[in-house]
Amino acid sequence: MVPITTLHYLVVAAALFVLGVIGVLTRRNVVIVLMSIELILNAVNLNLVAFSRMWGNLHGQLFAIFIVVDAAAEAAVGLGILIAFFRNRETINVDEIDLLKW
Amino acid sequence: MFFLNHIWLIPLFPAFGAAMMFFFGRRLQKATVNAVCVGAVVFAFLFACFTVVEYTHFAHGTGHPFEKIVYTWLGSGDAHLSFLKKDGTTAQFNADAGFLLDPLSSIWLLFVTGVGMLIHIYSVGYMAHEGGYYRFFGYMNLFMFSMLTLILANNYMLLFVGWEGVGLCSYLLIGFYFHRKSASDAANKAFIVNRIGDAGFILGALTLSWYLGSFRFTDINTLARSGHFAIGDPVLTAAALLLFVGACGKSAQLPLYVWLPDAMEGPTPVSALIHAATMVTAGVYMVARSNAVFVLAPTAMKTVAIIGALTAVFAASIGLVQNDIKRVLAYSTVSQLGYMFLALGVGAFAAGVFHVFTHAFFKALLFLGSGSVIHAMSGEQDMRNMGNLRGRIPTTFKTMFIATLAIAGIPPLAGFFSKDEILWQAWRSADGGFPYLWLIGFGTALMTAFYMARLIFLTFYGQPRMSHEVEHHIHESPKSMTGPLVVLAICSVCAGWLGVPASLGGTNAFGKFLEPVFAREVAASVAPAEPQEPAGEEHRGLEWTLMLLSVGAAVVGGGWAYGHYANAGKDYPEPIAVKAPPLYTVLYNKWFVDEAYDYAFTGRRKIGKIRLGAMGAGEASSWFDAKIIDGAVNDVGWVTRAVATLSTWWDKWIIDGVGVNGPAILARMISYPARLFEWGLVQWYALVMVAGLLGFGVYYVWK
Amino acid sequence: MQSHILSIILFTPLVGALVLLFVPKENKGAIRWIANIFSLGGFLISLPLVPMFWAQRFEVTPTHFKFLEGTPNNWIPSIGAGYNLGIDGISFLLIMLTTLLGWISILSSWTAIEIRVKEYYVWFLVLQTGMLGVFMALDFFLFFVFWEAMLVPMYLLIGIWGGPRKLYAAIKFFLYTLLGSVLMLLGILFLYFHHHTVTGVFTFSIPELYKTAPLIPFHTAIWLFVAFFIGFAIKVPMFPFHTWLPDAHVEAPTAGSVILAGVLLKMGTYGFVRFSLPFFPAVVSHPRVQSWMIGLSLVGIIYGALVSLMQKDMKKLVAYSSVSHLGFCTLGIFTLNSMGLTGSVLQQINHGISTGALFLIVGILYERRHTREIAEYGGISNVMPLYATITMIMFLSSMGLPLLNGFVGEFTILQGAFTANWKWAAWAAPGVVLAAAYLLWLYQRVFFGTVTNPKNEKLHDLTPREILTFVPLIIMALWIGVYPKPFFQILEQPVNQIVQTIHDNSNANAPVNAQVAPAPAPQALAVVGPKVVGTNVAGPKASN
Amino acid sequence: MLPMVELTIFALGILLIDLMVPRGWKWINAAGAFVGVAFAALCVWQIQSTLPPRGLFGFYNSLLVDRFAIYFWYLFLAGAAISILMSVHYLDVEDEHHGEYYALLLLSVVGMMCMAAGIDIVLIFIGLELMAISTYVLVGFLRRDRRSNEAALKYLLLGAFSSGIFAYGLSLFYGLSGGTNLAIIARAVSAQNPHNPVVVIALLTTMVGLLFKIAAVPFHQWAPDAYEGAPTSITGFMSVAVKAAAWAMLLRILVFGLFPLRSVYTPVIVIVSIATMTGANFAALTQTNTKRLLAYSSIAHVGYMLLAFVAMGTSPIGSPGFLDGFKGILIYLLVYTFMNLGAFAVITSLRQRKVIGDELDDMAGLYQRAPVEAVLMLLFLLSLAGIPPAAGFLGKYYIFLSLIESGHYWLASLGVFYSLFGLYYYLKIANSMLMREPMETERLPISLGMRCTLGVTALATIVIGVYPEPFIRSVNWSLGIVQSPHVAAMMK
Amino acid sequence: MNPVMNSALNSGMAPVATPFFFYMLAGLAVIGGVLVITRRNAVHSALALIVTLLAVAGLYLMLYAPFVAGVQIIVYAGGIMVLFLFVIMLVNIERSSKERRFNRMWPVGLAAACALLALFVSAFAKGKALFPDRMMTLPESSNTQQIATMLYGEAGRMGQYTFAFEIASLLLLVAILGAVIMTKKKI
Repeated sequence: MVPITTLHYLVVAAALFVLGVIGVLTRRNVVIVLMSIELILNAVNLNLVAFSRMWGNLHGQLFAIFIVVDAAAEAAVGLGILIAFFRNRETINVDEIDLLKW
Repeated sequence: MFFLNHIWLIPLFPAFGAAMMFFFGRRLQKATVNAVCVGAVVFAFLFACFTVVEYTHFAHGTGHPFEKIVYTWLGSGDAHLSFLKKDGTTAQFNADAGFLLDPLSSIWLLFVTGVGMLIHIYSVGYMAHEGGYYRFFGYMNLFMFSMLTLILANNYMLLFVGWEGVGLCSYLLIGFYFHRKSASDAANKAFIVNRIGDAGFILGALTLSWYLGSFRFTDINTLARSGHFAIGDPVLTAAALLLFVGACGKSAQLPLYVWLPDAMEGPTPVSALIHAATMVTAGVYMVARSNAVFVLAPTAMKTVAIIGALTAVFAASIGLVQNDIKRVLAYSTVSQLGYMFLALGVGAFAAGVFHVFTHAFFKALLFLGSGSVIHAMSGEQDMRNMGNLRGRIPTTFKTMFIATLAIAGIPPLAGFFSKDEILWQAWRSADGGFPYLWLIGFGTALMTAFYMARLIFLTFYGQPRMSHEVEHHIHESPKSMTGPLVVLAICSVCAGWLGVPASLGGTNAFGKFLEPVFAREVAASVAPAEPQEPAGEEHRGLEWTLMLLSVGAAVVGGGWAYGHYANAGKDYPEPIAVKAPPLYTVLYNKWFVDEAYDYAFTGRRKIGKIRLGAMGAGEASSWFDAKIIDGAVNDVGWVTRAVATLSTWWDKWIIDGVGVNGPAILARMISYPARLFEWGLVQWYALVMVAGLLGFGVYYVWK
Repeated sequence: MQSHILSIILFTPLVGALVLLFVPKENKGAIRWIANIFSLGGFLISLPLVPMFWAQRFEVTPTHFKFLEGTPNNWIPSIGAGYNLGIDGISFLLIMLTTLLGWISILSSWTAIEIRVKEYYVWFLVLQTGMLGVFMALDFFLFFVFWEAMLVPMYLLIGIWGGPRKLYAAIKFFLYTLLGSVLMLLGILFLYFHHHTVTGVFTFSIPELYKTAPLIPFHTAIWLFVAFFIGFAIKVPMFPFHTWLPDAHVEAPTAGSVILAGVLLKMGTYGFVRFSLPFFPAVVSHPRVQSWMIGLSLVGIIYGALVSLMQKDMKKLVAYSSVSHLGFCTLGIFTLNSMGLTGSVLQQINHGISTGALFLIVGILYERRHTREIAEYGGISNVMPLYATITMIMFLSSMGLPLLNGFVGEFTILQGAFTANWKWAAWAAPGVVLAAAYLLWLYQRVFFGTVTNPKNEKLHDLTPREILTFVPLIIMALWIGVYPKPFFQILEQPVNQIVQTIHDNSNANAPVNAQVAPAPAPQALAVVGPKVVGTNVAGPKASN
Repeated sequence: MLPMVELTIFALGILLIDLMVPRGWKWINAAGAFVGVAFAALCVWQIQSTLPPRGLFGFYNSLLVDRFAIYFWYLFLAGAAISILMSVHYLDVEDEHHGEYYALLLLSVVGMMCMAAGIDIVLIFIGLELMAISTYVLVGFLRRDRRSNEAALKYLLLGAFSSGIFAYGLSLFYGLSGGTNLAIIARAVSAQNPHNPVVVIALLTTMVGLLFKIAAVPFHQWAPDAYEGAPTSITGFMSVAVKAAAWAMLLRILVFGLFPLRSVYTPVIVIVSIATMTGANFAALTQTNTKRLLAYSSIAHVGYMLLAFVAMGTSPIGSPGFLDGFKGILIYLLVYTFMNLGAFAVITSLRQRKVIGDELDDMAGLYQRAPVEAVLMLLFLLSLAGIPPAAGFLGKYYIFLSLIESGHYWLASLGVFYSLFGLYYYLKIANSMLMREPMETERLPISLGMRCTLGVTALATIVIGVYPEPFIRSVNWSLGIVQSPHVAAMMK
Repeated sequence: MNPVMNSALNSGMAPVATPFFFYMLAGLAVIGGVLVITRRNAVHSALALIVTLLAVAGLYLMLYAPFVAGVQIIVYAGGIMVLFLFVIMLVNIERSSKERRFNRMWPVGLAAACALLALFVSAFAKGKALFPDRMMTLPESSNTQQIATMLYGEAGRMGQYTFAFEIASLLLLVAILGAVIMTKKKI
């Protein structure tokens, strides 16, 4: 069996990343879109930790921790905004967010 | 030398009068207006007389010109502003306010101021009851100023000042009765046609300066006579032809004569002064002045002669059938001017000038006389409504009769000498078909006699054809009007005696006086072929024959007219109309030239829906401007409007846009898609981002 | 020698505008008085310049500019821009024209402007400063600032106080002219950078750039020329770029039209004379370039005249006549000889005087009747004789009657054109005829005949104020017509200087079509520059 | 002491004090925030006066307070201060006057400062997120307004998405260099073939984040929506300070960190800038909502600045093209801060009256109702269009100059062409204000804060335009870092 | 420090079933991800996301990042996902579960994303020389301590990420503020 190298992790991360992108691009439910963004951030983290292993230093892990913090903050604010939006519009479908255009 | 040194005052006298009228005229009494304006011209006349006398002393008979430069008019006055001549050297750009007196200008000076003075005096009576009295005299004085500038100028540019100035005054005076549409039309026509000539003149003068390096007559003459230039030099020929275009405009030659008959819309003294005696001879003056150039250009000379002869016969033919008394005289003037150019063209400059001189008197007399008639007839100008006036206005009748004899060429009146001199010279200078020109001149003489006699008979003989009311008012004109008539009549009789040709035992003093101006050129072009004086003996017989022929023609013409018109009652028949109705129609309608011009050049009339000429071009250009240049994108809008009907959505955006301007529409057409790109869906935004990333990535990674 | 007269002239109107800001809006009388005092003051202050300039009209200075003020790079040293003023004969005349027309325009607006009076005068005075600055600036940056700053007030004048289609006209005016000026900006920046590559110095000083700009290789210089050309041609406006002009004129208030025609259009021709010729001597003297320029000018002459012949709106007619007249100006410029250039500058002044007056004339009728349709009038001579007289004089001046100003310029241009190539003069000549045609026809339709429209019966003749607006114009028209020598003398030095530059840089052994003044020897530059084949300067042989 | 600390203290202070401040006295919050900004500025000034030429490093080189950073700090503080002034009355009008608003504003400035001063990608990223999240909340601050909600949601979704991509790119750079410091990354990258696919992917994903934040086409689409929906004062703040911060980050990363890759990213920037100018200008042409119009206009301005960036990327370091391009961007941001905030201030001041909305038609005849605002708006619009002597010209000047110096004549012509478009739509606003007849004629009052805002912005716009020398000097001063050996080494 | 583990690594002996665990965890993560974006019910998606998060945490462990793995499980799976679930409960779940899952342009989005994946993978494939096969040894037992050192510094010195850490605290403050402002009806 091929030894597991950094590249393997990169591919997994890329897959997660793309799954996140697909979610962002196609799902109608805002909550799931936000979850997809979490997927993207996880891909980033996976990258970082893999590289951290590759380089033998901890910068990547540190960065990953910061990204987790960011993910938490984004999720909190995003869900808060979503709730405010939901109160006004009674919907959480992305394609119904179309007041502002042109 | 006082007068010569202050020669520039001559034009300034009338200029002063004009300025006075311009600033204060409205508040002045008529008497004051008379005093200022007539006084100015009288002063000018007296001053001119003294000047000419002084000049004769100055020149000692050598004809050496006197030149007085007052200041540099165009140009910076030093050698720095210069232009490149044709030969690559540079010449100073300079046109002075300078004055030149030589025999040629002396003659013009005298008769212009003289006739002008008489006509001013005449106008006092004629215009007494008209509105705009001061305006009239202001214009007249302005005219005198321009005319005097024209003839006293020492260079082409200052001459052009007078040249345009007389054109302007002519315009103003023709349009004096501006509330009449016909008058303002005629005024415009006069100015614009003159302008065409002026353009030619300017180009001619520029050619000369480009070639010879100066605008001054003396410089140009000296250079032209220096022998550096071959006869038939193409540039000089071009220059001469261009100058002649200018002369055609000013002196009403084919094809630019059309303005002169219409110019009769002006008050009669104006017709007399401007459109008979002085302004229209400016072209003759200018060509005579440029004789040094013209003799080096035989082609141009030939053109001048042919145009002159054609004009003479053409205008005379129209004059045969006209009914408006002034119009007959107008065509007569055109015809006589043709004679003058014929003379110039065959190299007989002196003869041409002589005819100008005599013509000034009798034609002015005729116009003034007709003015007197019109005055008597309460403004009626149609000869069909006149008749049997000879007893009612005797002075007018007598003087006009004399003038008619003079113009018809009955010896020993003025016209006989000058006209026969021209005809003789035309015959004699047998340079390639000039006898034909004589023939034309001869025919013209016949016609002249006929239409002039017709005029006299219709007006003064026959039965009265006017209404009773008019008849009741007929009266002889006041002294201020008849006085000048008498003076002019005397001149018309006597003026010719100044130039009695050698063949009749005269000395041709007139010709001699002018000799210094022309002699050498005549020697250069015509004389070598035919020595002048020795030839006299051989040709005397022939000359006599020709004289007799032309006198005979005059008599025949007059007699023919007598036969038809002497007893004309109401509904008298027109002989030509009876014998050749189509010809009559053509002549009566002036060969349809005006109509042709309207169709072809001015565009005032349309052919069907198409408009040609200047206005046609103007319309086309405006259309082009509005539609093509400005509306290139408006058209895009137009197309989209057609598409717009297809869908209401499209409609909403585009109709909105069509109303607005051109470029905006195109911009809008791109703008809406650009905005539609932003259609509010957040995932679409994300997709575009991903697409952007993909695009660049694909380019770099997979290229 | 540092004298501050130029700055004083330049900022007097601006001070007036600032003073006006503190006058309450409702007090229209005071506003009008103050504005008029400042505009008249601006004119009077500029008068001492006349004797001062006259005294040194032949004086040779190192830069060929006089009354220098400020030094290069003293304003924004970091980019090499300076508050640097100076004039030569050409700008001197245009400055005098500007101050005069500025005063007249403001005077003429006394009763014409009823709404938003304060703003109107403020903008007008600002405009005045902008225009003066353009003519005075010896620094490209400063020049450009004034050049653009001038657009804004004009845009507002058209847009606020204009006619029914004012919005359209204002935007069109602004966009069109801005298109030109931004392209010019690129050209300026290139020159600036080029100067740096040659000398290692960043400066916008125009006299400095004069030294290096001719060194630009031909194939580059031609593009620069095009950039400048578009800028100036729009401003002039030359033939295909002219369509903004009729709209702007028709919609602008009278005074706006006067200043637009009188001064703003001169910016373009001034730009050609001041920049295009000395910067790109090799390009302009290239036969093909030259014949294109001349061709456009000639088309403009004839075309403008033909179009104005058919106009039904008086103002539009006058506007198109400007196209024709300015065709003469550009024709003179691109003859590239001293006659043509002199004539062109003179004609610019003349056009300012006579066309300015024509717009005033149209404005006076408009103010009384609120229409400019020619068909609405007729027989005005009967009711307004004085007005008719003045109109006639200005029409004659405009159509180039000798002893009035128009002739002197037109004739000098024709002479220049003729000596360069006779065909050019021949093509230009019909313009003279057509000018008579459209003006006289207009005159006939408006003034002659009887009063047919009852609305015209009660029109009152000119008021003393209106007469006052015409007096200086008529005096100037007569002066230039009768005694133009001083003008020729003033123009002699700068014009010969430009011709000399072109001569020196046009790589021509062929004769240059003007003899050049012996006195002002230009900087002998080591001309590496234009390797152009056959840059024969517009001899008679230059193809048309 | 670092200005971030000051700002944080004041932000927290406001949060506390807000609890005690009764309704109607909320302006005290604003005053507090303003004082905080002032203190921070004082602090920056102190740092500046003792700053060594090569800057101050801190926290293991993760923070670099150099002249570049200081320049931007001032810019952020100015933007924030003006926005605070603008907000006081506006929030009362919208009935959403809370202390949190000012706290968030100050905290977002903290984030911006980290973006400008960080040379560690972690710090930059966290700063970016701090700024971004504060801004999301501020955009949605009008919680009862559907447009505000929607704008916030869209901005958040796209912002989070883009920062995900951005982080992905940063992670790859970490992978390439083994460090998070830009100096290390620069060293590692310069050893690589710049066209290596992984490097390219890393670069492109990073650039997506950067270009998203500066709102360049095709990553711009959040901007019009967010700008339109956000409270007007925040729109101004976003279009100015947030954008400046994004630019600071972009310059930090692309110039100080990834300059070895310029052969790769410059073509991208060329395309992006053309697309940006085209898309934004065309879209703005027919826009009738003034806020949205100004949003497009600010996108278009990004396009112009990117042109200067192209000039930088294609000329050698230290050459006139490089320096003038750099100066162009910096000075553009400076003048843009004032003129754009001024324009938004005018719109804000109208909203305050509850009589005028932000549609173009609402502006009709504004001159009759509020002459000062109308004339100042004209000034700002002309400045935006780049007409001298207004300040905007200076920015355009440097951009076109740098393009010419680096030989991009066609790009320069294109920029010139599009600046005409800009003029057209700016004039639409001006026309409607100055030349149309108003629906109502009632005069509009103006609040004190707004007066100050308008006064400051207008004065700055004019002064920078008429006498730009000191400002150019300050930019030159801040560019002094380019000569510093450390930076030169980074940009090799 | 765990000497056994350490020595095992030092001796170059890789954990026994590394590939197996890797593929299993990776597969779990990917399958979880797919489920996240395909489930109609948001709750199911959230659960799938938790699976993914846990799988990724496993991968972290394999990469000698126990602290990050811990954070992943505690903060992410434990904290953030709970937040998500709460919100899902809060907003109208019944309605959204009956509607279309994907928007109208999902094929385009899918295609773009797949292209992106292809792009990434091919880029990595082409540029894999940049990523050496070496896997540096990381001291697992001191991991947390080292991270702490980098975050907080030691012996009076600031750590490299101290400043970022402080800023991150502000970030969380802002997040709290934002969430409060947005969700609280009256502040």
